[in-house]
Amino acid sequence: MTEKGPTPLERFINGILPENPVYRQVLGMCPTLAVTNGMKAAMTMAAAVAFVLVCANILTSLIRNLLKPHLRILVFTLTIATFVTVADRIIAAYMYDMSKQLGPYIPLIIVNCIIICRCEVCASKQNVLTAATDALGQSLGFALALASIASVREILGSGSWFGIEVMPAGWPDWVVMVLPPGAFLTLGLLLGAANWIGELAARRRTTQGVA
Amino acid sequence: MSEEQQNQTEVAPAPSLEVAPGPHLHTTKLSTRRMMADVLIALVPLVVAALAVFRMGAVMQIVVCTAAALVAEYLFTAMRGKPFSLGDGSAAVTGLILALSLPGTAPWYVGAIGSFSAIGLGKVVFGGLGQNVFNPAMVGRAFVMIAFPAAVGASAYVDTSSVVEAVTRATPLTALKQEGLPTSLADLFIGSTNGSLGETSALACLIGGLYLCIRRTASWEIPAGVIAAVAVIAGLINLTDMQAHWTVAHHILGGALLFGAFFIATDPVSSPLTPKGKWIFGAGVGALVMLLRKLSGYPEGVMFAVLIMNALVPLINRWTIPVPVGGPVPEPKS
Amino acid sequence: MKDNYLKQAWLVLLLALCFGGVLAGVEHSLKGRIDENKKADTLGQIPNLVPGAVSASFSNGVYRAVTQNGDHAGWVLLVTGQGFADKVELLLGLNADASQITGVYILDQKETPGLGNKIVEDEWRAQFAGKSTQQPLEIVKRKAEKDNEIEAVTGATISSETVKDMVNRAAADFRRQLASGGF
Amino acid sequence: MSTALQERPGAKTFARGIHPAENKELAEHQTIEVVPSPAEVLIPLLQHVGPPCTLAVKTRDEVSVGTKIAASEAFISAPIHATIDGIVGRPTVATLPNGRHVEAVPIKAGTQKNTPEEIKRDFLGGEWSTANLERFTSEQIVAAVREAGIVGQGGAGFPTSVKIALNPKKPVDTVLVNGCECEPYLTADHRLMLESPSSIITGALLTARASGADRVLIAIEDNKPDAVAAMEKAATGTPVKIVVLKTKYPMGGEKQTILSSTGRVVPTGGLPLDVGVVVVNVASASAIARAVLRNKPLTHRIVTVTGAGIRSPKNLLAPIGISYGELIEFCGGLTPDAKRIVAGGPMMGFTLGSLATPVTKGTSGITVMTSADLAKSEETACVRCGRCVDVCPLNLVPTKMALAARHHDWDLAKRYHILACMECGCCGYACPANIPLVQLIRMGKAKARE
Amino acid sequence: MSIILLAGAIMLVLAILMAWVLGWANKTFHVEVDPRVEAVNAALPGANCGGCGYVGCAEYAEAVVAGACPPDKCTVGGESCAKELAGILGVSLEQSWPFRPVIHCGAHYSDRLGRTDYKGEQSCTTANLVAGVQGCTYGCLGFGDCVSACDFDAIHIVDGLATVDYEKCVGCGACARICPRNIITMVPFKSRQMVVVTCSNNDMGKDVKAVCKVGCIGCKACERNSGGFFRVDKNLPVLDYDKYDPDNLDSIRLAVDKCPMKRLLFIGWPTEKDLEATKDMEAPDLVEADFKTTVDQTDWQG
Amino acid sequence: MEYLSTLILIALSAALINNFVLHYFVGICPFIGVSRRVDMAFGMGCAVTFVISIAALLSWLLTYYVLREGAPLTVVLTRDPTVDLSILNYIVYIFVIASSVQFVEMYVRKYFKPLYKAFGVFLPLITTNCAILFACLEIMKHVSGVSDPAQMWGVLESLVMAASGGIGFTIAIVIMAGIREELDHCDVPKVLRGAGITLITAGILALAFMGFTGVDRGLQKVLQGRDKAAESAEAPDASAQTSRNWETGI
Repeated sequence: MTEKGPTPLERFINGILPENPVYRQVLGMCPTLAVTNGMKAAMTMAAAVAFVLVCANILTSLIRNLLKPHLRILVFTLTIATFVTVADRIIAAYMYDMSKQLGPYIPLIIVNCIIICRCEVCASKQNVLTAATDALGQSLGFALALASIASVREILGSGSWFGIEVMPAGWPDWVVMVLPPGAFLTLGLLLGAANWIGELAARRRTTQGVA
Repeated sequence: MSEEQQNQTEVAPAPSLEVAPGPHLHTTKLSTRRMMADVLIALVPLVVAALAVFRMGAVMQIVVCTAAALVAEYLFTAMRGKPFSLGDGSAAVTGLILALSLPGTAPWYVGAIGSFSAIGLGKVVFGGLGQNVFNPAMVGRAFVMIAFPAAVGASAYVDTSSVVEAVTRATPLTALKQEGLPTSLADLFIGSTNGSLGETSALACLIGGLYLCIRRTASWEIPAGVIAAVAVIAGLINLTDMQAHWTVAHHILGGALLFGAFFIATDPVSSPLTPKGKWIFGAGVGALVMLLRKLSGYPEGVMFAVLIMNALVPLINRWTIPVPVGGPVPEPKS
Repeated sequence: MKDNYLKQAWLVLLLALCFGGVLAGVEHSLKGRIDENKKADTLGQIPNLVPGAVSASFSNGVYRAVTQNGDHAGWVLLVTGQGFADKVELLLGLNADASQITGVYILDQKETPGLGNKIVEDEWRAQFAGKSTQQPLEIVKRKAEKDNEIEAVTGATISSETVKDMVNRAAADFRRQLASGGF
Repeated sequence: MSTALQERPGAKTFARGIHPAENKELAEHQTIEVVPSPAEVLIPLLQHVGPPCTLAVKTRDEVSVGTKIAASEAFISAPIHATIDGIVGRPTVATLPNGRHVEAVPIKAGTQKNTPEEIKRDFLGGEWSTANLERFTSEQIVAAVREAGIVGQGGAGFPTSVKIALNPKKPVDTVLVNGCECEPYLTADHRLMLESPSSIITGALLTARASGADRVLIAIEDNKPDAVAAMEKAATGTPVKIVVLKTKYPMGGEKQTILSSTGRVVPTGGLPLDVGVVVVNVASASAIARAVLRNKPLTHRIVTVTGAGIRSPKNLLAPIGISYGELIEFCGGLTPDAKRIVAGGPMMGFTLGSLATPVTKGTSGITVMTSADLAKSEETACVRCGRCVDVCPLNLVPTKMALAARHHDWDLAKRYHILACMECGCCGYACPANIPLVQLIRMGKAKARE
Repeated sequence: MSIILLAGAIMLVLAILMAWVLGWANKTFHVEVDPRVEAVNAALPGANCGGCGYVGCAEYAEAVVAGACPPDKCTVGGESCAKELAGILGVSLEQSWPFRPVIHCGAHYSDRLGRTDYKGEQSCTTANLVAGVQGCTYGCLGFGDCVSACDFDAIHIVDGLATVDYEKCVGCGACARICPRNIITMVPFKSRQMVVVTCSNNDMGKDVKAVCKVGCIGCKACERNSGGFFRVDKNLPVLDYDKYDPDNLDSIRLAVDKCPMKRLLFIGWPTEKDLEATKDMEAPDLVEADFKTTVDQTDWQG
Repeated sequence: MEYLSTLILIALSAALINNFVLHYFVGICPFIGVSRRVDMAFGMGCAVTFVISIAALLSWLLTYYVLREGAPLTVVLTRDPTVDLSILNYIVYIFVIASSVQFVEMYVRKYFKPLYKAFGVFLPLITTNCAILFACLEIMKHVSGVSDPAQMWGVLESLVMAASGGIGFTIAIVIMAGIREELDHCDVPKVLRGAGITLITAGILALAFMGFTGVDRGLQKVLQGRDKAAESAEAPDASAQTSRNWETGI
């Protein structure tokens, strides 16, 4: 592979939509499903992931020349685990209720495929700047994905958004949406919708290209 | 050759001929549409019983669900760019079964959302009629039951202000589970109890169900398996626990068991293909129903039991591939 | 040979050492705050559970609630039990001689939203305050009439029963232990 | 009531299978007629299972009925004879209804030596003595049969000489003459049993002699009581026994006939030989008798031309190589609503793309289906109702095999034992969704074998 | 402070323990794997298309390393991939050409005789089992099994005849494998356009004429005019692509001109002349931003 | 007897009622990725169950003896009963998981060739399987998170929970694989093929599994109801002793 990879800016933009970690790469499903029954929790999770992703990418990029192939994954996971622990404690110290609500899903960021994937694919091969912008882009994409799912679930399931009532008074809450089945169904349908939109866009591109 | 061609033109008949693979004879007794019509016919006694017991509630629910199911089918098939498929009657069947599985007291949006999720999530996403893994009506019902526990849950059945006498009482299973009250067998048989619209009258379920089985639109193995499993398990419980308020007959006639066994579990699309598989499927449904009735937080378990067994159908099919007459195909010697 | 493996893994060892240290440092600086959070979670409810109490001391698994001037105001028990869906955790406030329930607070529950989770609502919980612990409470589906009756949450009999059972049992056990001079 | 029925109360049957409308009355009572010799016949050089024959005559050679025009050295093969008197034309090709594209040789008719009446007497009439058959050894019979080019006339076309020869490794104890004719519409075998029962009996005894079997059974479905009576009568005084089987499709399938009349199960992928049985069709039995006693090759065969799309259905004794079009013409032509011309019966027959297609040794009938017969032809969704499973005589799961084949999942098809399928068409008949199950399974079988 | 030390110490002890155990295990449980297999596998494009004749890229990698198969069989990876593999294996590469599918039939719907109304499964493989769908038993059936077999959208049915889009085709051979009539073969494209025989009918001219308006009648004009480059076998011309020299096509062009049925055609990528013809067409004015992807084929899917 | 019923409850809860995949959403990635074929799914399930048990055993040992507040080993070393190393929990667990996966992979590769061929390819994927870490975290919650030693999980409870979690994962993924094999032949809308339809199916499956809600409660009632009857017959006030914690249990 002699060709040069994308520039830092391209990587940043890539992460948001063209290579959205959730909708395009289908990574990091566990928090995507588990903490999206409300916007607040989802955004806290997104922030935690962003923190860990950026830190881990930067650190991995710094030590990329020292890595031995067979111990590479071990180093990644150690790094990530450390930053996750830090994030976990910070949340516990400053957002105690949120920490209780998110429960085991904060530590489970350790095994969030997005982070290991970015460490492996990008940070272990690129310089610090590239790694950092890549991480930011991916985090933003992840946050967007979480926000879209959480919006649907919170609005339908609780009639509110960020805890603020948005639906008319008589709205019967769709309890199923805040429960596990709702998470699966919402994400499944949104994935389909994302693919559909992608396809439409691609089709428009080709038809315009031909014309 | 030229002569032959002449031959051909000489005898070539006026009618337009076609070529096709065999067999060139087809049974005229059965078509997909006829099967759906059979189900609708078989549901008539249940509808009558529901109207007799629940009156306006039943009318509202049946109209809303069936109409919503047809609209949903139309919308979703249009979205997929598929030909118009209301004619096969499957959407009407789904809507009607869903309506009969809901309480008459449930508000209108429950039936509408249930029908949309039944057709959308239960059927269309899997590719339409014949390809759904789960029973669409039960997917719809499960969706609204979890979504609106207050409107479809056990407590929703009781409406103390209702003019219909049956509706003012708890459903037989709730009465048993929470208060340990038995219900008389005669009431369960005739259907003068509270419950989902279609499930109350064991008699109507039996009439419709037997019609389906005789027409072979439903495989008799499945209801037989369900009832056998329930009878055995309920019998064992009765043997070990003398204080059980419900006898075997109660368990079979009560709740949605017969409705489920004859109309829901027998949905051919989401049940196994071979007779052996059907027995396993039926027995599985029966066993799960008893497990959920006895242990879970819900008073009745037919819907969950059917959905869980639906999920297992591919595996059951896989494990019950029949051995051909004459034994399996020998491996080639090379 | 052993050195060889370790040599290969020097980076891992170094990182392990550093990370261990860093984490311990983080913990050191944040632990106080987190513990306070945890304590506040429970202690913050004490005044609501035991009238007049302002703080409590924890020993032997119960909180001994005291008033401003240090008088013994009552007890707060942390009770867990199996609810409809998952564990239910609640705080039960009793008066000083454990003869009366002074309050109930649901700390944690995952009951069905819109149905079972109504047990957290003040209105429903308020029914418990003032009930005597002499006779077990009962859940009824109509308006409560007798002294020991609690009206169930509509459509959530099981969740209501759960809370009632937890309260009954905890109160009875605690009374027995108090009587045997445990505290 | 025949004695056979009394001997075997509760005639046997097999599990599953179907009961399609028989429609045999269309041609059942039509006496066999001889088709006048056509102006030309086109004789395919491959009418059997095995390698094709090579031409033994040259263009413009003069041939007469029974002249051997093609043969093969291969063990599994059958020579081919001229079926009319005339002159050999230039070799060309013919596409047979089963899709085979084979070399064929035309013969232009000259003056015919035999009148139709003579031909009919030669095939069906006259004396068929069952006495003194011991004068023939097994080898003699097999050689005569081979020389006569007889192949299984049920359709598959397996050379009969190979089937009936003594097999030291697999001894045979029963000869089963198959007179079930379970295909709807077809009546050729039925007429043969009525009009020439003794030739069948003699052929059956000769087969038993050739294969070393000591029991001879003739299986007939109970929807042909007149044939049963005729055969009973002809069998009097011989060791031949008539077995009356319940009418059911596909009773005429080898495995089903054997199972129903002897209770033996032929293993999947095996032959009747594996259970000690030789099965010959009644037409083959008659041809065997003619080959051995009269030393005549297989040049004509009985073809039922029937169906709602034929103006006057008939049973015909036709020279092999005559075109389907001429036979149809002889029966008054097609009705305007004729839709499919099927070579063979409606269950397992193949449609014709061209009326010039020649009749072969395996052609048992022509069924013309009208648009009314085929009213239901739109494919709808499979609702997995399991009708195909309920009717499959081999206890297979046709819908799964067909769907696997449709999606090119050959492994899955194999797991469902697709190679055991005999393509009888019961599943396709019963399918309420009108899915071309048999076609898909045929494709799957071809691919799964690769 | 002591807790920091303690934590560090515990992590260190744990790390030493694990590193030691894993190091020991790595040595004790070591399994010899040819590193070249992995290298080859990494160099392959990973499309798992089966164009090489093996089940997947991994199996092909093993076969290549074992020497059972030349390194230039990967059509998707093309020349660069073959070079890379040759480099890994240290073998020299023979001159190879890109193999592309060619449809040996040139009849469109209107050219085919004896076509009937066909009811049944609409696919070539199944229709091929039914006699009389069309008169010709050799030619393209036009139901498009090859179209659905193609992962690259490079083959389409144009008026009843399968037609390859050489711009998109990568030469995986899926169409050639699925065609039930075997009328698609893989031909080495020694130049952008190759001469091919676009008929497969082995019958005599008279029989061909009865079923097709454009089929090869086996007249041998090509054999006579090309100086023996074409050889008519079973009523069809056969040409030897080993002898095919793209720079010396005079005799072939003569044969192409002389073919009465016009069944010898130049087929392949559009020539400059074709491109010239389309030059005046409007060029696409919308240019989409084309970010190179960073998602590669790593196994980090979970 | 009561201990046994506790174990049964833990097992049932982890395997069915609170299924790892369908209730806690852990292990979704392999659930979507490796559920195309039933045999592959079963291989993955077995591999996860195996590794999850090993990881659970190791992490229980480490948590109990080293990491929790007042862990015996730490106390011996520091002579300070309040020292709490639970900050190291996550990093230690992931360390243990990564190492044991690698160790198992090497071991199986060497000594069980066919087994390695069957599911060796999944082993590296397991490192990042949330289900394993989730099991460790559950154990942590029940070992270092509880103050009352009577409620603390022993090694057996931890193992049972982890193994039945793995079995629950296997059940879910095998069911899903069966359905997906079927869906290969279905006309699923193009945009939903792959992950989309898998998630929707999982959603319906989760709906169906919601039917098990409360089964643990019901079973507990049945099992302990019988225990209680037996106990009260023998020792009338035995319950006073066990009710040291106010676990009402119902």
